[in-house]
Amino acid sequence: MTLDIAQLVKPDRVHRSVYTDPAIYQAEMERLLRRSWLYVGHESQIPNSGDVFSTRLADQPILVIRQPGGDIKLLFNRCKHKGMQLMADNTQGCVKALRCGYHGWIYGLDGTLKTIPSQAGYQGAEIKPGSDAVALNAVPDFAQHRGFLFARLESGGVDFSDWLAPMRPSLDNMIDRAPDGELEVAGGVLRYEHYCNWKFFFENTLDALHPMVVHLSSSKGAQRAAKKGASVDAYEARALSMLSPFSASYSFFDDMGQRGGAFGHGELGGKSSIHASYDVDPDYWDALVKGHGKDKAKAILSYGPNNSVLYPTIMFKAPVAMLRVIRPLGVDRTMIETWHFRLKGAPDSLLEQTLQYSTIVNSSAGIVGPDDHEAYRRMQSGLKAQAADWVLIARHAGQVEKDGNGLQSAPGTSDFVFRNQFAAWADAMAQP
Amino acid sequence: MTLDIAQLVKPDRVHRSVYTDPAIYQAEMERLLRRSWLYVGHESQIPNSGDVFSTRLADQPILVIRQPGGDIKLLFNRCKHKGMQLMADNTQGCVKALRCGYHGWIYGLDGTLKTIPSQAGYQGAEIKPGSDAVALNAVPDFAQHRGFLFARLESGGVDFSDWLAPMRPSLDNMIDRAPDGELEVAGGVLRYEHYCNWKFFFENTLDALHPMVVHLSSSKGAQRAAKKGASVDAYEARALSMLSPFSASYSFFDDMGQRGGAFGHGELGGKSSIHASYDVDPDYWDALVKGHGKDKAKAILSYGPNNSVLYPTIMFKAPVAMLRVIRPLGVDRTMIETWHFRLKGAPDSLLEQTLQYSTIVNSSAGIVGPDDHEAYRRMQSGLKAQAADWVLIARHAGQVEKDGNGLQSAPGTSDFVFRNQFAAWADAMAQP
Amino acid sequence: MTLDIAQLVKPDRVHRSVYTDPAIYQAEMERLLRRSWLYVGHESQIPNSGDVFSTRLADQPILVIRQPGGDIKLLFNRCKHKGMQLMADNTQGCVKALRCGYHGWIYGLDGTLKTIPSQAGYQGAEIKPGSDAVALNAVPDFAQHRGFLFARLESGGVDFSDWLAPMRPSLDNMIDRAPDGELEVAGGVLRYEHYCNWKFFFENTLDALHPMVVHLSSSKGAQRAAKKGASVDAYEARALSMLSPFSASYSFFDDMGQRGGAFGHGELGGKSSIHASYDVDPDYWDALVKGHGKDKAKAILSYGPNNSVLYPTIMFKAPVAMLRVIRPLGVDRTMIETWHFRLKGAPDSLLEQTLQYSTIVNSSAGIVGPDDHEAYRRMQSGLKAQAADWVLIARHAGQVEKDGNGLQSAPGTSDFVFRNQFAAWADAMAQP
Amino acid sequence: MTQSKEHIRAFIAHETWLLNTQAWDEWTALFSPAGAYWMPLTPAQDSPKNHVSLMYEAAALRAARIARLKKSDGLSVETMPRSVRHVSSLIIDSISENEWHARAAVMMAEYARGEVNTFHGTVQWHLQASGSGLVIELKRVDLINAEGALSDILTYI
Amino acid sequence: MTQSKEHIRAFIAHETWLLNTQAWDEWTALFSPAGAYWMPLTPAQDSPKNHVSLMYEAAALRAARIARLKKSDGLSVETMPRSVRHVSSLIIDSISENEWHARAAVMMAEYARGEVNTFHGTVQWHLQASGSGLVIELKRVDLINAEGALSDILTYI
Amino acid sequence: MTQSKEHIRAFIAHETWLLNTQAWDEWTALFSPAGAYWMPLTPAQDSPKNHVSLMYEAAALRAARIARLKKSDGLSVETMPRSVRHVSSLIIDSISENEWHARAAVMMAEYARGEVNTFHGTVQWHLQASGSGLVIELKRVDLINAEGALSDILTYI
Ligand code: FES
Ligand code: FES
Ligand code: FES
Ligand SMILES: [Fe+3]
Ligand SMILES: [Fe+3]
Ligand SMILES: [Fe+3]
Repeated sequence: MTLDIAQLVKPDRVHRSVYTDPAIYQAEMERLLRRSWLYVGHESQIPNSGDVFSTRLADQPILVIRQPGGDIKLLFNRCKHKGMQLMADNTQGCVKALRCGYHGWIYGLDGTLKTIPSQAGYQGAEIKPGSDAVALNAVPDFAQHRGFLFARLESGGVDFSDWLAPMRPSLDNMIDRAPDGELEVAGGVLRYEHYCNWKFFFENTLDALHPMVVHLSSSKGAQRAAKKGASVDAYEARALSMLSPFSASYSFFDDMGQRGGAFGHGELGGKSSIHASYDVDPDYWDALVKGHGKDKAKAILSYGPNNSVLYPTIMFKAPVAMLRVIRPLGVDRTMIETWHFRLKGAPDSLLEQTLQYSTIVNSSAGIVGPDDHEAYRRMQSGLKAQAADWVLIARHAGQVEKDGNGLQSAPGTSDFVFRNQFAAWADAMAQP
Repeated sequence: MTLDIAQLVKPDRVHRSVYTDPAIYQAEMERLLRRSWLYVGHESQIPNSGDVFSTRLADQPILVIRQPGGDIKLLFNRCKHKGMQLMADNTQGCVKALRCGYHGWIYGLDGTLKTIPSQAGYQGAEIKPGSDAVALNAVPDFAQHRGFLFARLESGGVDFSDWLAPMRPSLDNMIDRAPDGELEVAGGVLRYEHYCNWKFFFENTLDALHPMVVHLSSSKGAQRAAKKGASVDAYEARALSMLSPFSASYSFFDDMGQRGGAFGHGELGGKSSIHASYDVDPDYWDALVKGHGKDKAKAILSYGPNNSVLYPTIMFKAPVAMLRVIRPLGVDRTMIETWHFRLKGAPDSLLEQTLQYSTIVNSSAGIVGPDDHEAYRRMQSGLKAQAADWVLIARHAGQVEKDGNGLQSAPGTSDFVFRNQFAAWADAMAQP
Repeated sequence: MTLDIAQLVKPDRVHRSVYTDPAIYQAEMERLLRRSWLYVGHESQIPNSGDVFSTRLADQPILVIRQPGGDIKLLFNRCKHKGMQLMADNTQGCVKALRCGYHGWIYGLDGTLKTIPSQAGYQGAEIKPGSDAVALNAVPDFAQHRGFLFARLESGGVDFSDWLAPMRPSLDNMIDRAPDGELEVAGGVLRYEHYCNWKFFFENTLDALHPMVVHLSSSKGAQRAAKKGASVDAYEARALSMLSPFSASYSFFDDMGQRGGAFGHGELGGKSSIHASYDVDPDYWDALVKGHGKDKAKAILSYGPNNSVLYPTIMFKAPVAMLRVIRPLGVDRTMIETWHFRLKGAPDSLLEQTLQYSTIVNSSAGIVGPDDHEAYRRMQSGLKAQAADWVLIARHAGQVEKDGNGLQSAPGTSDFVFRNQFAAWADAMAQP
Repeated sequence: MTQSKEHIRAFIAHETWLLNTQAWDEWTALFSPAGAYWMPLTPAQDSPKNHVSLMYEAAALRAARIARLKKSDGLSVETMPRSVRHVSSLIIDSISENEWHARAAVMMAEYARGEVNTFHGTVQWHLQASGSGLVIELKRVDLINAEGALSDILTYI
Repeated sequence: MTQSKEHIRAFIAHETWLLNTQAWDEWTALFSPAGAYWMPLTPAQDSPKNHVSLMYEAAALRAARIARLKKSDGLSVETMPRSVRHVSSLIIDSISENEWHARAAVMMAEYARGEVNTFHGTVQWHLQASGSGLVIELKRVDLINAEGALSDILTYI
Repeated sequence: MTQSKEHIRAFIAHETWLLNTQAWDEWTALFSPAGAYWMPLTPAQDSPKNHVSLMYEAAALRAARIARLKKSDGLSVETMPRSVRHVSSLIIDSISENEWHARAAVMMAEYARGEVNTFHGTVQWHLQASGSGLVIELKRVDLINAEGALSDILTYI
């Protein structure tokens, strides 16, 4: 397929077809998703030898397995006999070996074929236990960072550590918030089906101009309810205090700032965020000081981007210990998973806060997520209008400053982060 | 796309692919629908300044807005910032301005950008209030006729008045039936999803050979019920009298006649129709005479086509003041809307009759519409048979007579009107 | 379309795209299904003159009609006027003539146009009763074998009797099991929608390696229930005895043997099958001896393949008198019908056994069929993995022996029958 | 004769069963001579006369529809639609000594030409005592998506 | 002991709740020793023996299916289907002093492998008094689209 | 005051009708001051605090949602969702003299932006006597596919 990418992405605008054209979506799978570092999961999902879960990377079925030695391996979820998917999607288990439920071929945890029932029927060197030809295929590139798992479906390209570098301080900030310096997955995962292109999510998540419009009614509703207050207990009061900042002023968001760097990465906030005003549990503070020392504890809590994007599949929220990952399903269909983390060494109230925020904001039954989703849906349908071809990303054009860690910074409401995403997108898509 | 249209439309037959091929459907959107005068609505839907409704023209999202001066404007329902559809489909309201619910850009009723929240973030001449570049796009061609609104998505081609001319007397007849010479939308709109190509509807509506077959059981059932009669009140008796003529004889329909003209327009009946035998409310007659004088009143009521087609989106029924419009959704999916009109100055019984007819005949829960729909569905599936490629439209070939107003006439059961539709279709489709 | 079939089918493997690529599916319809002998039905479905049923051959709507003289005719289920499908899918009736429900054209049982309502409207030689041009199109090739009906949509290619030859003994065995030497359809038809490519079914049905894995839990569950036994009556005991052999040993299946021949035909079992251990009703034995003589009766019962495939639409089970036929609906959607036969002259217990087996095994609500179906679904999704392109069919490569009737035989668990299917598939697909 | 709520509840279960088993004739006989079946297009609709409806059928139109259903006479009913209704959360209020208003949630699933379509809404009955039993003066069904783009509804909900 | 209709109603609500909470063992224990669960293929079907059915299971086959469901043992039940039934418009008739026939509308929604499938029909029970309680002799479910092209039904309706 | 099961049954039918007719204010007023509406994510979930939920709303959050629904204020509710619930097979157990636990099957159909979405599960109420009536302490809805990929749920089930 010949795509004239230069015609689709301009410095200040992108062509509507990047969101609506099935051929471009297909090219994204081949050129961008297959060749990018993607989110896999967190090692705490599979603590013990034989623990395994199934997921999708781009559109590929994948197994993630804890090896006896403690290593983690990523294998294609596809039997080498006739091709059956070994585990159903989004399931997990603890196994001694991987057994295909069709004809009973048994693979070791590392993917090596161990047993073929009635093996005598096969001659030759290829189809027999131990043969490379019938070992489960491994995902070529795999990397970890302090418990987080990443992979790439096609080998080659940027090193993982270089890829992570621009956002590493923010990811580390999320992890360091654990008094013990470690996270673990907890509290369940939300799966939310979106009827829209996946890229809307990554723009919206750094879009500081939308909350006071899209989330105004929820935020004001919470403020009104908080004012009346009579029957509000502490738990629900916290819920209201989470919703309230969604309609913070433009200057609040501008001041929060944004930063963007290589590979389309970027984030909103840092010194401040809509989470900055949450009360800090004194027990947590004590634990944090105990774990990191007072100075580092202070430094950790004084920083915390609202939303950080590890393009093109990850958004995480360091201050509230959660991560959202996109699973693209089609040009106008995307599944978004929300994962929650327990800060090891922290009191339960921290996880409770994370889960409460997610129930209110990320759930498909909340009063925040569906409004964002409706915006995406109407983007998808509005961009069918043939009268106007361009989506504008011109705000604060040219107004960037050099920032630490190879990043550039801009006011919080700038479109710089979107220009930065599309620069990386265009780079990837221009490679056949 | 290269379409050999000459191979698809012959004088006496059309190739099945015109109804079943997705590529031809796509070409219809580009070549026929975008370049034709399409039905928009009626001005009474938006009587006051700021009244607005959203609709679709071909596959494009459109807003129709009453301006402060009384004019009506058609704008694409697509924000010029990032492209969100401003109003959801098929909704209406009364607004002071058009505000995009994503980032709060505010447009005047004429589409001019009025306000950008936190505007300071934009430099340059393009993105600012009043700039043409960020005004909502207007639909290029717009026309009105006595309250009815029409538009064309692509400029150029035939003038509206020339396009309307062949069917103008019939449309005027529907309007003149109002003692005050004006109609207004009333009584709700039916939306009926059809699983078939849109063209079946326009053939069927002028197809005088199908009622005594397709609608026989409903018509006979009504006749039987009317005969028994015991518990039938006047209201239901009228329902039965509406169903009864659906199985009128071939000669009745032949005598009714049909006429066709430029642009695919055509109609069935005129001097007579299946509505001709309805009782006339004496109060209505008095009002009509008062409004138009006795001679014109007589002339108005003595004429009235059964169904008139303004190709390719409109069918209207002058004698019962209703209009049906197609909204194509795919090669085998079409939404059909039915709109009803109050004859201004007429007693309530007239609207009551219109609505009763529509409830029985046009509703998706009626005993007439679903039988037509089933015929269309079975056309759609029958035409998948590869053994026979042609749909015959040969009846009464060559038997046309010159009629007034640039039209030609033929017996009511002739296929002339279909040949006439496909002549216009082939003309349009042959233009790349 | 240019398909490099040689690149898709190798001696010991096939490329995953043969199951997943919509373009290959479309080519299958054109090159394989249209040019193959397909299953139509059984003459006992339409015993009397005017009896008719509608079905699909490949994706084509077909009518099968008993003629007054006793012959059977296959006509395209498509009116020659405008193309409406005359009868809805999968319906049946007894008619004097075929009347189109749109405009009332009436065809004789042989497809000749008999009546056009208001015929005077048509001039010329083509559109009038008796004209060939408007007779319903006949399916070009039609053949019968002892009550079973077969057809081909495109004329040319192998003779029916040559095509049937390799499997004729097995089909005859199913028929001969009737003491009167005749079958009749009885007990209803199951229609089971499968979300997978049609070819998985034909492999699975001859796949002797899967039952002891896929059906283990159902088989063992039945064995456990049978052991407890307390409240099991004779009827349910038979059900358990039907489920029990599904987990028979590899050697049991190897010994059963398999055979394959021209056109992709093949079968599993013969001298033995999973049905071999069923009790024989003494009354049936008596009737069989009475009908065929003792020697032939013995010969009939001593033979009976587990599953026989008449590629590419038929699977039948001689020992239990049932036949399954695929109706492909898309590259990943297939409808499978199961038909049951009464052995004429046999006691009711035989049909009862057939129906009981089908209720347990073939029903979409059974505890056997859904496990096979899940295997197919996971084949369909597993083969989306790009890391491995090949489906292995290498088992017992080269280990075939010459068998009677032009067939070759192999151990029951060999992949020979699959290689044989794909050889025929590749032959057909290589012809443009 | 005055009816207990239990009788009314049983009457409505019986009405539903008749529809669910396609016993059309017995079903329409439950209506009073002037009794009507109504599916308005909008929730606020107060009359079938000043606004279009999805269905409004008194005895004669019901007879016409039922004749079609019983004989599969008509293209859309040729495959003999089979349908089932789920009526729940019934509430019964007395209007007078001989008159009741009942309301519930309703869902109908209709199987025709190989497809199942479902419809959701509320249902209301205006019932009257008649001899020793009850008759339906009005049965009204409001679908939640009545104003949306619907496809065929062939039987009663 | 004779059962009031209220007892029978409660029995059926209990039966439904057991199915809805996947309490398979308690559910199958509600049947009499010879009691059967039946989903015929056609509405007029009078026996599971002379016509194919979607399901016909007495105690032993139910035990086999339930063992699979409880242990997620079997490819199709590996993801542990979760299902819920909606039973409404229940009518109870006495057959004899110790025997009842009950009938209702039924709908089942079954969640498996990420998809929800729904099934609509009528349901009938043949119940018998047994000791101080009731047992099911026969539970029969007639789906409106039983004869159509159905896909998997993994649990009981 | 002690409530009969019939009163509780009527209370729940009334609660359902309020939801089915979008009478949000009257509906939320049925809860006790601390009463909560809860849709957990997993069937075994015993608290909204240690696991994420689909929804957990006490009075204040309900007020915020209801304000949006009543004024169509919010992009997702701009087209004013209309929804209906089917509650069936209700079972009521006494916890104490003044406290009851009720459970049933539930299905909700929600119409928004031209589409109908349906949700199936079980529902449970913890009810308490309050003055002459009842109040809801907790209403819990467990969807069969709560852990699956769901799309928007805009109103209460
Ligand atoms: S496909 Fe896995 S063992 Fe055969
Ligand atoms: S898309 Fe309309 S204001 Fe941004
Ligand atoms: S399409 Fe068959 S008679 Fe017209
Ligand atoms: Fe947002
Ligand atoms: Fe018609
Ligand atoms: Fe199998």
